Amino acid sequence: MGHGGDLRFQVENLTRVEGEGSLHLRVRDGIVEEARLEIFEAPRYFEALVVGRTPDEVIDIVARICGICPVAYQMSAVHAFEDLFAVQVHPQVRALRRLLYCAEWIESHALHIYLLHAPDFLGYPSAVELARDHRELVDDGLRLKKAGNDLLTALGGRPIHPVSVRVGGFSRMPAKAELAALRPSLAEALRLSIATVDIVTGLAAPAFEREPRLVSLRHPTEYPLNDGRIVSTDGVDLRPSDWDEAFHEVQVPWSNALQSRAGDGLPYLLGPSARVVLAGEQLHPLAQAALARTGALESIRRNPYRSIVARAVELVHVSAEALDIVDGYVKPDAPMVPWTARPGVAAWATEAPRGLLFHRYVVGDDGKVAAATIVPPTSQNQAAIEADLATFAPAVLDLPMGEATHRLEQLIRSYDPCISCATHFLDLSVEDAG
Amino acid sequence: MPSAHRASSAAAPAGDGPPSAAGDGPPSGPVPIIDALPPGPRARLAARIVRREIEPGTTFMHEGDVTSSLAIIVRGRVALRLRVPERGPVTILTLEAGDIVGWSAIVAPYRATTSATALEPTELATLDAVDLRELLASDTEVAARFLPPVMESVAARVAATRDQLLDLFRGAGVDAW
Amino acid sequence: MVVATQPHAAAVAGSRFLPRERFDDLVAVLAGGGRRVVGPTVADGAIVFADLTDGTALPAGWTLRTSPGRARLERLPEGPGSARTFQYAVSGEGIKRFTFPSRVDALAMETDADGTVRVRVEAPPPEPLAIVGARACDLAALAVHDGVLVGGPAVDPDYAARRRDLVIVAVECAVAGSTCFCATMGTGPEVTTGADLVLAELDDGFVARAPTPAGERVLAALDLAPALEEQSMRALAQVATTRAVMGTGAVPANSRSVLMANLDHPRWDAIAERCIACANCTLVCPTCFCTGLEVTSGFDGRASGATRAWDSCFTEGFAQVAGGSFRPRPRDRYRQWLTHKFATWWDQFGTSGCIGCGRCIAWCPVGIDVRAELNAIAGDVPPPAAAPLPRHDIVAQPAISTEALEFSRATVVSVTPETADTATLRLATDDARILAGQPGQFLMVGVPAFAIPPISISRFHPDGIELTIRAAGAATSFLTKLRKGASLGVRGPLGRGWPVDDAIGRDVVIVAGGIGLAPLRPVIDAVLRDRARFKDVRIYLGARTPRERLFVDEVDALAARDDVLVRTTVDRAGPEWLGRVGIVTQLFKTVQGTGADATAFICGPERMMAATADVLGDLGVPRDHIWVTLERHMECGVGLCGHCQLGSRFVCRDGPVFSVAELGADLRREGL
Amino acid sequence: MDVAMRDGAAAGVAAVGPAAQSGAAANHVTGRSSAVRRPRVGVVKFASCDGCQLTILDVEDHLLEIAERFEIVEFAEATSRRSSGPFDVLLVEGSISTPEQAVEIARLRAEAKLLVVIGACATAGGIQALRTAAEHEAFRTAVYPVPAFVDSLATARPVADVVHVDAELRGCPIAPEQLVELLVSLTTGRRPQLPDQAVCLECKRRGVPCVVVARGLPCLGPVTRTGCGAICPRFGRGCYGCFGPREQANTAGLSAAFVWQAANPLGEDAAGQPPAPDPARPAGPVDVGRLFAGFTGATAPFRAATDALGGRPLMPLRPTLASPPETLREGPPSWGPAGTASAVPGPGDGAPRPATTPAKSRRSHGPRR
Repeated sequence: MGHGGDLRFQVENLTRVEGEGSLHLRVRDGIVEEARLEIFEAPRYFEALVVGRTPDEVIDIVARICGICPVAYQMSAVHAFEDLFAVQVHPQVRALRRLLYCAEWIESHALHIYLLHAPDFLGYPSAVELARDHRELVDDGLRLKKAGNDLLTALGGRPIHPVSVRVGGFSRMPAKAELAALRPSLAEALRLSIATVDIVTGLAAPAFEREPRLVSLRHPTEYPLNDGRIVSTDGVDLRPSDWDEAFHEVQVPWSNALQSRAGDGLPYLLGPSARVVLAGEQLHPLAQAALARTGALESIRRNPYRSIVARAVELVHVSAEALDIVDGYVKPDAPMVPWTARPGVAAWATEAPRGLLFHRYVVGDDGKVAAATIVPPTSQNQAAIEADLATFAPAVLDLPMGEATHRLEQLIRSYDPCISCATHFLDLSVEDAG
Repeated sequence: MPSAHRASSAAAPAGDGPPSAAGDGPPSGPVPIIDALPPGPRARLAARIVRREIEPGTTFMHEGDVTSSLAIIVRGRVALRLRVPERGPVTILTLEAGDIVGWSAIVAPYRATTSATALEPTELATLDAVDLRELLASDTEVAARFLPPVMESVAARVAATRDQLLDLFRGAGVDAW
Repeated sequence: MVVATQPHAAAVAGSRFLPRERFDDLVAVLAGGGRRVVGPTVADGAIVFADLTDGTALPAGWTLRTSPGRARLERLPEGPGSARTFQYAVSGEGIKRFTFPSRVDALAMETDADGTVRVRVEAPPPEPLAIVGARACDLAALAVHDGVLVGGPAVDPDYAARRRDLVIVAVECAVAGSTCFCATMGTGPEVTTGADLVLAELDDGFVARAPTPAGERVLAALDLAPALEEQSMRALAQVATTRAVMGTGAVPANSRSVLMANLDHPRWDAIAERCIACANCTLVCPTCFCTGLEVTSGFDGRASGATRAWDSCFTEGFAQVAGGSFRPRPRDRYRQWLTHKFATWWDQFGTSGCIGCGRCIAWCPVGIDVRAELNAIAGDVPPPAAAPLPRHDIVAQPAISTEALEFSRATVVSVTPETADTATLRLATDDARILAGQPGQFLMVGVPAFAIPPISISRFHPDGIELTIRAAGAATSFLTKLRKGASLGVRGPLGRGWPVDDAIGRDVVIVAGGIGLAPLRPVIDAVLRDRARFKDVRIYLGARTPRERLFVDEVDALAARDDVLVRTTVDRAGPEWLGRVGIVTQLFKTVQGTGADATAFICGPERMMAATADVLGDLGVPRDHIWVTLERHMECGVGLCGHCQLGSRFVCRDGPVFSVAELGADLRREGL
Repeated sequence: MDVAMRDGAAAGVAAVGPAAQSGAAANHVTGRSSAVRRPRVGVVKFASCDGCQLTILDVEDHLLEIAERFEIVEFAEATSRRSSGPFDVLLVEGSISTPEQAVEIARLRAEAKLLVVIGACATAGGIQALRTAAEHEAFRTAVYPVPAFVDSLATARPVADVVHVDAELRGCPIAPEQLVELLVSLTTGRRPQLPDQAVCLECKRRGVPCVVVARGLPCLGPVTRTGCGAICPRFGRGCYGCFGPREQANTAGLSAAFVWQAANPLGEDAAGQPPAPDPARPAGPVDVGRLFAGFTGATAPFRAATDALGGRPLMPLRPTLASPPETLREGPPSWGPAGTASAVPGPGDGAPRPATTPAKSRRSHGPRR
């Protein structure tokens, strides 16, 4: 290779990821000796901050772990508590929570595809520069994103840290007319989503294949959002409350985020690709059709750069399902059912846009949280990212430094990592150990 | 808080020329304050007055010196100045006919905290500090009649100082528009 | 206290009966011709006015239980009356939202391609509206608003437009809440004014009467049977019971004098510990009318809008001027509110500002009860014999007029820097009103994207005026940086100026501090133009430093005249300054002769004006010949926005120039 | 912390705006002035959730116009362009929570003409600022098996505790309307309208019935600065103070009322019906105190209210993880036997050598110089 035997890659402050991290590789004679996704997002100790709080306060607090996917945190928490307290919510509450989650997925996926990841594939530093040459493309992405944000606002008051999710239901449920008013923008979102699948399928992805272990929720009748069993490509099948029977957290010295490993100590992969592979049969017919048109299911499974296709297919799904829920919505008499806290362990997992999000709370006799464990998707994906880097890096070492760095950054971005979640990201460094 | 208006009248005749006839009044006319006193005290104080002519630009007392006399401005204008490190002298008050310069001559520790500089041809009627203190201690009628106008002058300056501290004309803060 | 009750038997004579099942027809008749109909509904745990298409959305079977800090919906007990729809006293918000919306477009401002600034006053096209379910207190409040917003010298065009085609179906209260005291204030519960149709709800329907032709037309269209005498008597008995339950004497009859005599009562401090200054009382109050302008614009700033929004004297920004708020403490703000409602309103509008609806009591999150506070401040002082309270009558509605709020265009002819932060703009205008303005009057000055500050006129010319502006905020900074040829919108002249004629044949004493010389410059101009009509003219000027003196060349020229005495002093100076140093009041003692024959005009910071007025008073200048000009926050300049109140005065309209005799102790009172 | 626009901010705004102030003045005469340099804008973050900077991307209708009017030179979440300064405007999210962050914000301050802090973490320390120094060690021990790997300050601080701040946008997250208002004020030279009033004014203007009065729910709206649009009361719950204390926030008066209401559920009206049980309603003083211990709970007026009532949640001084993690000192993982890599080209079978060097601490913003 042109650089001689030893290389040192360093990407300081990864960009277009949420949060702060960096990538460090040490390579000797073409062999990757060290691949570290360093997360130096300052720790905020959320698991300690929720102690002494009531379940509803916890729902507000854990949302602040991540400004990109606050609904995911609210959902894992509210389901954990309702599971422990045996709260039966109104079917329309259940439907509206799916709708809320759909809205967050639309916003998050559109953000990632159009503003964060597409510039990578098309060779621009950001969507701003991309917009100079492809204004319609960026406008479409912004419209999609806005459709999600408007829906979040209608359901929760604001797109980031919505306020309406409560144990037992919602603090307020919208009038039918309020949701119906969003129908046109959701129909537009569905149209744009289908077009998105075609656009991203056409993006050239670097050739890179591996056989990852995939993990997601799976539900017999729904595409996994709030409910389902935890399944994996190697046979895991658990209640969403039993995540820690198959997985566990570890700390590594180079990261402020805890990592997660499967029972055998090996990494696993979460997110759109995992869900499309493991739960694809529950995709909305329109999304299934879009996926079939791409013919990319196998490459989605094997090539991390193709996760953007899985994300686009999911965008079709959540747009279509959001429309269905809006059409079927009937405002219930009461937005909430009464409930009583009871002591015990409350645990649940839901599917955040970037993958499985597990919460576990110990609720004390006073109805307040005594201990908590929160395992975000990015911390679970960290090991997978590092494994991918170690696997893929040798293939790019021949490239000019800037290009090689770009490819590796793009690889990390394909996981849509949310680093503020994980420590609650990126600097690439490739160290020449020669 | 030290008063910004304390003045001392150390008669500082350095460079004093002969009494000047410049200005619009006679070289020695009536003396404000003193003339308003009843005949007895007026006579006993007037007997001790030494008149001085100060040329413009002359600093006739200095910040930090012992105050050697109390003066009443008969004519002209006097600037009281403070020396502010790094800013140089700052005029904090100007005094005119009828004003007292150097009331610290009768108040311990009898030391000036401002300098006094004539801005115009100025005539002062001065009373020696030690002499005046002895008179006030021994002559209760003089004390009773002379101290109130001195106090009035001092009080007016204290009040004025407060308003200056408020910096009334400064454009304070950001307004609503 | 004694309040004349209204047996209104005469009104009862023509009553009809509207069976409950025909209420939908009433809504339909009202809605005829495309009229919007609003009425009470249940939403979000409260009774809220919303659009009605029929009677089904009314709060059937609900009542509202109110006590200090609480207003809870409760189900009516089972029984013959359980289907009643108006079986509560006062809703959370009255009908104010419809006659005086919380936010309306007030101004549109833009800069044309040629740079000309245009300011347009927005007034909505009249929208036919029917309000169902107003109560006697709501109508009394409407009468109060009429007095404020269309009854004075300036007409609020938005209000006038909304009031124009309004049909009101009132309901006489069948119950009283514990927070109600309309009987004390003489405003209810009987409906005596302002309604086109008055309903009294019985278990099976409504006794209806129509005091106006519009109401008669509605009744005629419904083709109802006359009410049976028994039904009418039940309706009368019902409202009489409501009155009896409420009782009278909830607040001292002499609240007005009690409050004004106790502006420094310790109770104000006690209230301030509990009061959270949240402003809820003012915003639920149906007579509160204070508003502020919110300027909005796009990124290029060429066009902007101004939205008029409900404001409150409980906010800090409400009384904000350069240098701070005139009511910094919540104590000051509560006192302003209570004294305005029960005392100074009388001076301003000839009525009480309180109409006894009790919303401020129920909707206070911490449950402060104005009745209790008034009684506490009144203490054990026995009230005098009660005087009858004046009635709140709806005034005749004037034409919709935007005259008081219209801007004209002016062009910058030249810009003269005065000091580091102050500049004088000479403006060309052909607005005859402005050219005929008086010394001491001011203009509201608007350019797109900026708030609209009041600026005193600092000189009059045959073809224009001058404005001397200190860059104290963003808008004034922008104005001082305008260049020749720039265009701006101006509105005025506003306010009562300096009474120069008061000084004819007398000595003239002019005292200015800082920027205060600007509004006095036209006085100097006027006096010198007619110098022979005045005796001695003495001008005393104060500035912070020599560099901050205004109009230096002009002042030097004045000083050179032998018919004007000019004295300048600065607060501090370097040794190069050979002039006077000290405060402006020290200047007087060096000049003999000022006394009973003088008229004084003073402008500067309020503290300086008060001190100067004292010294001049001591010199014998009569207090009714000492004139000062006050600075207060102003948004409208014509007495509609409420910001500039000082006791019973609107500084913008009644001032800004006042005599010291007029102001009395208020010139020095803190937080007023 | 009590003013929306700090002293000197107006001047600061003017300073970034040759494009704005004088330029706009010129516009009034000459029309659009063209050759004006766009202000250089940076967006950086410290300890936070990214939600406030995401709000910039959430103003979809204005995003591209903002990108045209401002030159965004540093915004790691959105662009690969990097700059370490200088900035005309620097938007700063997040609290200062590590020693390196304290150093970095001081460097950035020197690079920024106008430093605007955005969001509850930057303006008030965020919820992470509720911890005290004593609790900090316990926190680290609780969350991380090897606390030595994690470097953080004893308390999380608002940015203004460390460097001078020119302006602030409150909120958790900030309100998009206020963000646009701030940016518009920068291009027009006017003062941003960020009123320091109670949330109550917005409730009343929007016709939202008071949740305290109508439903007996606790609400911090009366003592919290407006700006959000009264979201929580509109959604049937009490305000939880995202925007932090308003001027003269009488938290003692409000909490006294809530404590009284908790003890007197019928208020002064003994004949009324008791309210239906609601977990949102405080049962007593401790619950009332905890209301104030939210995302701006470290501000003086809110902390005082919490402390006065003993409402500070018990910060754990013992491990609080429901499932404690283990420590792993091995190097990065390979996909292993379960997921045999078939990468092109692959690393072969040789798993990378274990890494043992500890994590470097936080990098500076922008490229290294």
